[in-house]
Amino acid sequence: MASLSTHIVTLGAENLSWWERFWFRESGSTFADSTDAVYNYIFWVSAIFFIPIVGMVIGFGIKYRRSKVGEVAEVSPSHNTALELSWSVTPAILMAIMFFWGFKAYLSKLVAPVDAEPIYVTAYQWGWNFDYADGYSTNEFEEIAANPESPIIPVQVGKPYKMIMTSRDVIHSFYVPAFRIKRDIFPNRYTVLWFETTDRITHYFDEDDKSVVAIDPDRPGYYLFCAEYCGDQHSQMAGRIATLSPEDYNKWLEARKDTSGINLIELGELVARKNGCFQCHSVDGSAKQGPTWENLYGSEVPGWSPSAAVAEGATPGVAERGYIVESILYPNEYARPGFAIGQMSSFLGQIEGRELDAVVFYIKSLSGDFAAQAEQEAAAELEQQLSETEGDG
Amino acid sequence: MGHHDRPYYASKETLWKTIWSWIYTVDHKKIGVMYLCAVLLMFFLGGVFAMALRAELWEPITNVTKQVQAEVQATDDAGRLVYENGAEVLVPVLNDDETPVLDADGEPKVEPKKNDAGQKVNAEGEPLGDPVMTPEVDADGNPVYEEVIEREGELFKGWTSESGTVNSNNVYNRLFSLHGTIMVFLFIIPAIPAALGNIFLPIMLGAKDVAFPKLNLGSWYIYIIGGLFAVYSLIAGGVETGWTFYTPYSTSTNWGSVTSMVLAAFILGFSSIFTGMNFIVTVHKLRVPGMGWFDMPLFIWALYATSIIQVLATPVVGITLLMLVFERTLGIGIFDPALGGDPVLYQHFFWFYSHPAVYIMILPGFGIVSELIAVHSHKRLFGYRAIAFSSIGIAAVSFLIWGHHMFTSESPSANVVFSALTFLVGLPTAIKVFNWTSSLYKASISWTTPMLYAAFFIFCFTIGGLTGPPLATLATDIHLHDTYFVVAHFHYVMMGGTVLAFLGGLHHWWPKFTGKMYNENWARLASILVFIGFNITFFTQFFLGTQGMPRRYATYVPEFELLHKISTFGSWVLAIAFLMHAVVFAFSLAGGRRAPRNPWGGLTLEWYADSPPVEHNFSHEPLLTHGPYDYDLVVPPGWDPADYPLPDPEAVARAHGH
Amino acid sequence: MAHDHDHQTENEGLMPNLEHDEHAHDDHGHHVHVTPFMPMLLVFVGLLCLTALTLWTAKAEYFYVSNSVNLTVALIIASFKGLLVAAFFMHLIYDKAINTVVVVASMFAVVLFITITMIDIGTQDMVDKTEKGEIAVGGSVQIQVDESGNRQVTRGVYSPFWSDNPGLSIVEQAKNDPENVKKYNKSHAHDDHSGDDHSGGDH
Amino acid sequence: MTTAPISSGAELAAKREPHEDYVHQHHWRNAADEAEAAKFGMWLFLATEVLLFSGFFCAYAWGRMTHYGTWREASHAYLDWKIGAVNTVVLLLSSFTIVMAIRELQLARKWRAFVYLGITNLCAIFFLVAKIALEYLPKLQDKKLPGANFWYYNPHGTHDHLFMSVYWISTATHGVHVLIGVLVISWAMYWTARGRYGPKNFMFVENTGLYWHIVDVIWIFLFPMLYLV
Repeated sequence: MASLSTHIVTLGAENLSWWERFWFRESGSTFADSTDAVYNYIFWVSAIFFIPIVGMVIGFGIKYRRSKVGEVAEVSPSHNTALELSWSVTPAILMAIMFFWGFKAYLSKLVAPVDAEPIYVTAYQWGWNFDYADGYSTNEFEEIAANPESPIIPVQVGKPYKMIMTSRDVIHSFYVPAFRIKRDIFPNRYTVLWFETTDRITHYFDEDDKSVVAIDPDRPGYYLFCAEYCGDQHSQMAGRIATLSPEDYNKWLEARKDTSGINLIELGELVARKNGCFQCHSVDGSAKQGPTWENLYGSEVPGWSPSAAVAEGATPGVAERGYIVESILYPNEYARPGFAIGQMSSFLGQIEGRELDAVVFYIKSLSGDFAAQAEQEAAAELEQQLSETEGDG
Repeated sequence: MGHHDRPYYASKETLWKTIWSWIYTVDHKKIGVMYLCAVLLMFFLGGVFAMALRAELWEPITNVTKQVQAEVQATDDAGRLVYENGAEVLVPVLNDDETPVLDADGEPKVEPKKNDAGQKVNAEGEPLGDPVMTPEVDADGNPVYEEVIEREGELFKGWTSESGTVNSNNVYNRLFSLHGTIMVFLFIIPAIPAALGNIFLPIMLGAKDVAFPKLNLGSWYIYIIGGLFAVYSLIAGGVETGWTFYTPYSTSTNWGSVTSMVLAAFILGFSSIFTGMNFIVTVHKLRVPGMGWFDMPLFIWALYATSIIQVLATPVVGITLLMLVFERTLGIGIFDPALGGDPVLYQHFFWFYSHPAVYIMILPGFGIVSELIAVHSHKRLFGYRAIAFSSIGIAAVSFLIWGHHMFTSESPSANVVFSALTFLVGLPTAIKVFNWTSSLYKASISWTTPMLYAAFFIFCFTIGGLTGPPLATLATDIHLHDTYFVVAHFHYVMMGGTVLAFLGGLHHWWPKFTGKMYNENWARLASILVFIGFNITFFTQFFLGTQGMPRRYATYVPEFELLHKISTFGSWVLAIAFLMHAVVFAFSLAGGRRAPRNPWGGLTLEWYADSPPVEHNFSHEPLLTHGPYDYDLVVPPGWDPADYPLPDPEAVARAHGH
Repeated sequence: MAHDHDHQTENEGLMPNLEHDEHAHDDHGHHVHVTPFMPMLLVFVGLLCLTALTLWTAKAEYFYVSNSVNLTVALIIASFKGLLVAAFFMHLIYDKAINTVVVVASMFAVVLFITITMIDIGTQDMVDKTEKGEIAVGGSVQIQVDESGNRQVTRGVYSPFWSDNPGLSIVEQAKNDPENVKKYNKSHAHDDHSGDDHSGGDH
Repeated sequence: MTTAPISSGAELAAKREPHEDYVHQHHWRNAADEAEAAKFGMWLFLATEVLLFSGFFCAYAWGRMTHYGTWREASHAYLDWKIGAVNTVVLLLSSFTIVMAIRELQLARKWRAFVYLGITNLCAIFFLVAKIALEYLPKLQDKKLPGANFWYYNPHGTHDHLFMSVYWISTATHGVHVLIGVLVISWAMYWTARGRYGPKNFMFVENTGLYWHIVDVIWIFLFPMLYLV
């Protein structure tokens, strides 16, 4: 019964009695407690109404049970204006309180503080992309709810964050149960949501591994779910929000910021993972929704001809740089035999510059015939880059 | 004719003539019975899907991306495995010395057979995969875009993946979508009005038939056509959009048969509209002479309020679904952000109907419970007018509050308006519950199956109603929206409310329209099991929801496993209880005791008709001499006045303030 | 009964006496209100005049105030026309009040549906306002076809509510936005018609 | 057959027509109830028609609100208000004539009613022919189609494909209603000629008229919205 104990752990979290956490999981954000307070008010009001109603049904049911066939009921009033008014007005007043209290708590969820740090969220089928204000992205991953590519979103503890969210394909919804927040994410539109975590630090930055690690493996951060049904792998669109101390957070930022020193092939793998490419593409030849990347580079792509956007230097019918770039930026221009158009959404404006090169190099390195060449070129690029940096310095 | 002495369903001289008499009937009772059969069939189908999806949720799938191989269908000549779709042939991997390579379990390792070019091939050596999809080009050689690639028409497409393997996500998504679509459009909306309402509304009004009998038959055929569309899309791959068909997912998904299912819902809407029109005109024009508005039974009031919603709200969902079909076939783009459209607009369109539709589902249930409590406790209902007006009030308010389904997607300003308005609907609902409860005071309660169901209804519906405020309150709904809390809430209302009321009403009127009694003890046992199973299944889901389990999830994080297991266990109890009900009814039909005219001692007009009624309901037009709930003034028809001592008339007059 | 009316076959050009002449009686004595001729003709003429008024207010240049004002005027005239048709042609003023109740209820539902939906659509950006110049990448596609039939796919949509110049058309805003000029020019490199041609023209 | 009304009682007795023997259906207490109920039911149906079209009006309002820069331009560029105006007048005329047809039935002059119904039907057919020949076919040729299929060069608009969507679906749905109207009026003409309808039984024609008026009213709104402003 591991699940039972896990459940009880969740119920009894955060210095509160089990009863106070009976309904909700631990509160991870500053406005979780005000939400819970409204809920508890509604709960007790409901209980005060529910118990007499059920009690009356049971009590009358026993007391006025018909003992003999045909027996008629005693005479009682058929209406009572005072009674009827009182049970109309009382709930009305109680519900007015519910509305105003809930509205007040909602307002605090609505308007982000001015100093909130923006994180740009792009949701897609079926994953998340988190771009921090300085232009670099999270690329921490762990397996949650059957998805090995679930992202970890490191945030600084006790600092307000504003999520500016959009979607690449269908409607998704950003939902962190511990924060009591949720907002739908639409294609073609931005929606905004903000939160500030409580002072609990869940992760630390591991200097050696250059990654964030959970302090307590049993309670690693706060779940992020997609709450709006978005298709096949909806339930695998999970993630975790990890809170770090300011020092660790800055160290993590530093480590993430600098991709210039990374070999193109490694960077390509990072970019691919960050953008959720492995949801649909394998690198070991196995079949997924999209073509495998193993031995893709240099293979024949019957019927493909370069579109105007990538016409320069692209060879028709062979999966070289032009083909890969077009597939990333304009995926619906052409579909390989056996794969349907419309499965992939465009990464135009999402992957560009060195990152785009990096993905091409990474795919190239997965092809046996070209691997050595790719590694050679990537190493040369890195060397040149380093020498330029030294030259500047 | 013989319609003055023979039951309405009496068989004709030949079997063919009997069948013909049902196909061409304009008798509201026969149409109601045909509706009842169709609706119960759909309830069974939706229930099967519900059981399957609860079973899928028994435990989280640890790695759904690793797909499970489907069962082996056959082996080919050489003893090698061939899969169902004839697609893939597995050949043993051989060492250099031609011996099979063994895997970790000691079994020969196999791999797909490939041709020289490295493509996987089938048994005939032909390369695998779909036909090559060359993009269609126009005259200038530019690719032609198609918004939606329809893959309809292939049987059971999408339940398995391309390579013939079972995909848990796909299966689960189809299960919950089909469960929702069938239960909402094919079961719960027509269940009470079109089946029980059709049989009893004219009789309770003392009329010979509904206002437009041919339209009534037409609406049944429209229902059947819509049902056939739904069954077609079920066979042709099902839907995986949820019953709400939210865009842009529903416009972009190319699996399953979304278009035909949407058309099914569109067609079913007309059936609902015609029933509603018929009932409104019948109530206005065909009440027996002497029956004023406040002499109508409360079931009629509830059906009248329901019909208003059906007439005023259903056309909007009709046009919404039609536009969705256009969206998928023509790509009109109004709901599709890829073309500059607005998916939130779709949500407004959809919920403008679908929120009032919630009251189409529950209001008739209120009506039935009012009848059950009055008849089975031989008691004048407390606050008749309050109950009647609250039905109309709920119908009116239902048009103002659809936005609370969109608290996470619409604008915050609209949120505030809708949140405030949503609380309005709590008032008439609360008034009803208080009135029912007070009616039991000093009653003479007979704990028959219908009365048990009325009590269970009050219990479950009160829970369902009281979990409404957390969903109407902005701060809490932001957390609870689209979680299992919502699932539990609307099942407590829809199932704990409507379905329990429907079952109560079915038992209540079963002797009247079949002419047979059922076994009271077994039915009571089954109803208690329904109650227990229902609460086990759905009360756990409140906890799941507040803990943050989103709905429509094929798998989940391990913390939720225990609660899901309890919930699934409850669904088994529920299934057993429903089967028990079916058996009790079957035994009743086969060899039930002949029903008396008035087994419960009711005072409404249907208890003055024969059991079962004759073709035109009454041999002579009934004469209305008393109100529907005057149990303290009138001896119910067929009851011995010696066993039914009426109270002192002066006490009655005092109590009612005359 | 038909022969009750034999005496007035031809000369009914003037407003008839409703009480006596224009009520047919059936066997059970229930009244059938015979539709009068002259009021209906007047209503028809009135409808034609109102149609002319609509055209005049919509098309005369000196009457142009703004898009929304002119639409409102046109809709008010249309409502008045609809009212005339419903009241006279559709016999609402002669019939039982319940039919009018049905009409009013349906109108109420329509107004409710459209206004509340528009309240939401119109206030979507009041809190979720993002900085100008941010264009959602990917999700939105706009299609334009140039003269040679080539299809241009532009991504990103501007809401007029996010803009400083809500009067401009959406593409004008996109084109004038410095953030977007580079991208737009690139995608319209061979398109000579990306200018400010506002006239539209009849195909 | 002559279109002159039957004017003498003797002639009438000789040619007793079906409507004179009309008996209400068995479940009604009298014909008045039946007629009132039929009309009431028809009004309820018309309410559903209004709400059906409200979806298009709402979509129009949405487009007008969010894309109003291009909305008006697209209307002026693609639609010819003159055709719309002529069709409006034609529909108004047909509404008037069907009212007159009912009047003639109430006065038991079936051939006058027949002629009025015929004029109504001709107007309806004219409306459809004008719509298809002068509007739909040229637009089909120019690829001014709804939404994704819109393939027409327009130098300044990007959301006129949405305007065309609203135009096509609303006018096409309206056109289907006109077509249904033609069929129903033809049915009414046939049975008028056969003498089914008269002062005791004109409910079918009256309900046809109500239906036809609501089609007219919807066009009264669609015309300025789509063609004018």
